[in-house]
Amino acid sequence: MKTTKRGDSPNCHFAAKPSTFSQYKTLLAKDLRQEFRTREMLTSMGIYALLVIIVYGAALALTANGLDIMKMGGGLLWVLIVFTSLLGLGRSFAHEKDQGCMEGILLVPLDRSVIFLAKTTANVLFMLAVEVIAVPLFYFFFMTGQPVAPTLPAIVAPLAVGTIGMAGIGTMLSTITMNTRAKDVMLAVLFIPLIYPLLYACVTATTAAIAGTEFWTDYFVMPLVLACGYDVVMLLVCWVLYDFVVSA
Amino acid sequence: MMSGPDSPAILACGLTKAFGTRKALDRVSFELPEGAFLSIFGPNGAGKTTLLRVLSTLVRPTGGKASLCGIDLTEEPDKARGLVGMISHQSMLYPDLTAEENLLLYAELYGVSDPKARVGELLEAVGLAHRRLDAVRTFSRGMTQRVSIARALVHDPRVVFLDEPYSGLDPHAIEIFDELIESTRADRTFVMVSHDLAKGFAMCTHALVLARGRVVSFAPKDELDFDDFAQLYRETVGMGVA
Amino acid sequence: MSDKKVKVPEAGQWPDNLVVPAVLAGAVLTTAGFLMAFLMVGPVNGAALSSPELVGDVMVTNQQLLSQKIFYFHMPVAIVSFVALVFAAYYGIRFLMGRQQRFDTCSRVAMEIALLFVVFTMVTGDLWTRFEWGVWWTWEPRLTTYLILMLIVIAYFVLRNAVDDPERRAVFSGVISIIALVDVPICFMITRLIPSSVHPVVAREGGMAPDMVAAVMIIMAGMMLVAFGLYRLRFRQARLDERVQALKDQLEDY
Amino acid sequence: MNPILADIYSTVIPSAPFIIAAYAIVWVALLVYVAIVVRGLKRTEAQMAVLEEAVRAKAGE
Repeated sequence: MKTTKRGDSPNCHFAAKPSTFSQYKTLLAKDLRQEFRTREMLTSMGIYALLVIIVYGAALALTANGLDIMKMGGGLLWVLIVFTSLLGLGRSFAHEKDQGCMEGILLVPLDRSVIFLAKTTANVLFMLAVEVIAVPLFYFFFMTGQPVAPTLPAIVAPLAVGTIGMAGIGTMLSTITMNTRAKDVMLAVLFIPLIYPLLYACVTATTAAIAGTEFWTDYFVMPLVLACGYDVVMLLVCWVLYDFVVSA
Repeated sequence: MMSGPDSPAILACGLTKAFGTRKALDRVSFELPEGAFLSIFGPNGAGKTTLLRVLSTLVRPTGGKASLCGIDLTEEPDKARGLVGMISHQSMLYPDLTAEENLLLYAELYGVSDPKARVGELLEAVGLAHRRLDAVRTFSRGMTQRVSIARALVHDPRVVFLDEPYSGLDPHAIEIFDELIESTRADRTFVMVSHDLAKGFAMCTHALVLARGRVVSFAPKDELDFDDFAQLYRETVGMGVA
Repeated sequence: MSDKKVKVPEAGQWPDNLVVPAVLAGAVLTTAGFLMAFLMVGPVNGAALSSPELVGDVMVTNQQLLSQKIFYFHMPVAIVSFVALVFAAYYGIRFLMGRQQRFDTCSRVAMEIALLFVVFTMVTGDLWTRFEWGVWWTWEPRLTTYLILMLIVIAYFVLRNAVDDPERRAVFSGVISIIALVDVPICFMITRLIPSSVHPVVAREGGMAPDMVAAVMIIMAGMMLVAFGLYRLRFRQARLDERVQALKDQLEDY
Repeated sequence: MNPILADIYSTVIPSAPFIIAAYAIVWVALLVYVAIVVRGLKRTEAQMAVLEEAVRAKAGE
């Protein structure tokens, strides 16, 4: 970058424009540091997850014995994840909007999609952190009574794929909804239909892994591949369109 | 695009921002030399904030051209962004991070060469070096606004925009704020939007009056008399239906 | 400026001259198709009979299904809804490229037409489901994906209502219209391809008889024309509204 | 009547209400949409009247 008149003065602090990757790291570190300081998202999401589990307990209290939890487990687990991440995603732009920080970041010469990638990464990490606690809790409360299928650890794959896709779509949508009235409802209204295919595929794969019947891979591999495909397409679309949304 | 030390700090040529038939800015043209202090006056909805947002590359104009120090805003927005600092009534600081972390964040995003040293120097300058490890949340409004000045200056911008910087400040804080701005004038160009006619007029070297998106008057201060100017302003506000 | 030269759709341009003929032709075609479906096209076979029976001079071996007559409107209407969605996304892209409010209006009106035809599709499809499968709702992939589509279109309008700034509203709606268009085919594909032990994919009757195809095509052409007429009508009204608002704004200047 | 013939057409009568309902609802929905457009037109007319009033007021000044 050619410096102008001022550039030659000794108090110049311009360096070369930082690389996109280092800007990405800076933005991501900012989100993580902020969360580490307040623990706002993690505690609220964690407690919410626990509350959903308690509600499940009440809802299934009368049927639990006769119920085939191995078939229901995948679905119930994903309901838990969807609603918990909805809560977290809704909050993820609250800080940016509050003091006009988003504007401050938009004033910096950086590629707008870096903001999307950094925010998505942060959301993936928060959601994974909550899942690390919620999934064992779910197991502890509902599934210890049944013999465990040896294929159970395979649920990690659909969980990861689903989390990435939901974080990407959710980041895009919560950027939109932070500028709307009734943000939280708006986010849910847009989020649930748009993640539906992903949810459908992930529930199928998770259920297959939990049940671990003889031909479980038939119900595991194909949905997982489709879920990956959906992730790729939706993340690309969101990545391309993010510039419009964030500068609006 | 011509570029170089001689190009004006801000050159706006027929700037228009419209959506449908509504024009927030209508053919705004003016030229501001480097080192000037421009005050923009106008009633609510006159397009003052829109003009700042267009000049700071947050909003793309619908028509017309604008350049900062010879760099065209629509052609090289990233280059222009590096020249701009913004102090608004919102602090643009993360309340849960400390003053130092906030400034470091912006310093690293802008690619300042020695972020730590630069941030230390700025905190010293705004007199908050001893509070650098405190979260911005704990600061008073005046202190937050001082950190905000440091934030806007972290990459040594050549043009600084002030968007209603006084809102919520008490008289003492305003005094400190003014001193700080004065000390950072150097050969920087300032553009301020304010409702306070007397104050804006006292600080400026150039005055611009906007009404319904159009330039009503633009003149260097030495050609203006405050009473005449106040008269003109009242007429403008009178005809601007809010 | 080059932007000013972009040709922008406006009420009263040549397509509006076609509206009356199009609507009339649409009415004629849909009526003709309707009559054809009920009077000329043979009924579809259902369950096998215990023994064949001679009706007139044709040997009939299966139950004759009347419920299938819903299909003659169901499929064309569904296809029109997709076409409307494509237009909504196309105008959404045009808007994001040039930021002209007109394209946002076009996109919004196209989306309204899409919603109308999505509702048609849901109603006809659901009544068929109710009779043939005996349930009001089942989580069959085809139904589910269509429901999702309907929810996205509804969400589009909920979003429009929740944003105050007109330009921001237009940008967000443009983006959602594009996402909806991308999402729909994927959604259809995914739910079809995933093996489901609970709800087997309902096998459609393989292939259609030529006279069935003819009836479907005629009705589809008619529905397209009707949709076009409705689009222009709504667009004209929306434009009129915008022009009155613009005049009111201008009046304040004098 | 021949029982087999009855079997052939056994689903026709029960399905008739659903078919009629399907076509009727589509027809009604179409009319509702047209009604919505007409309502929009009426609102625009009301706005137009307001505009005329305002113009008259301005001219009278």
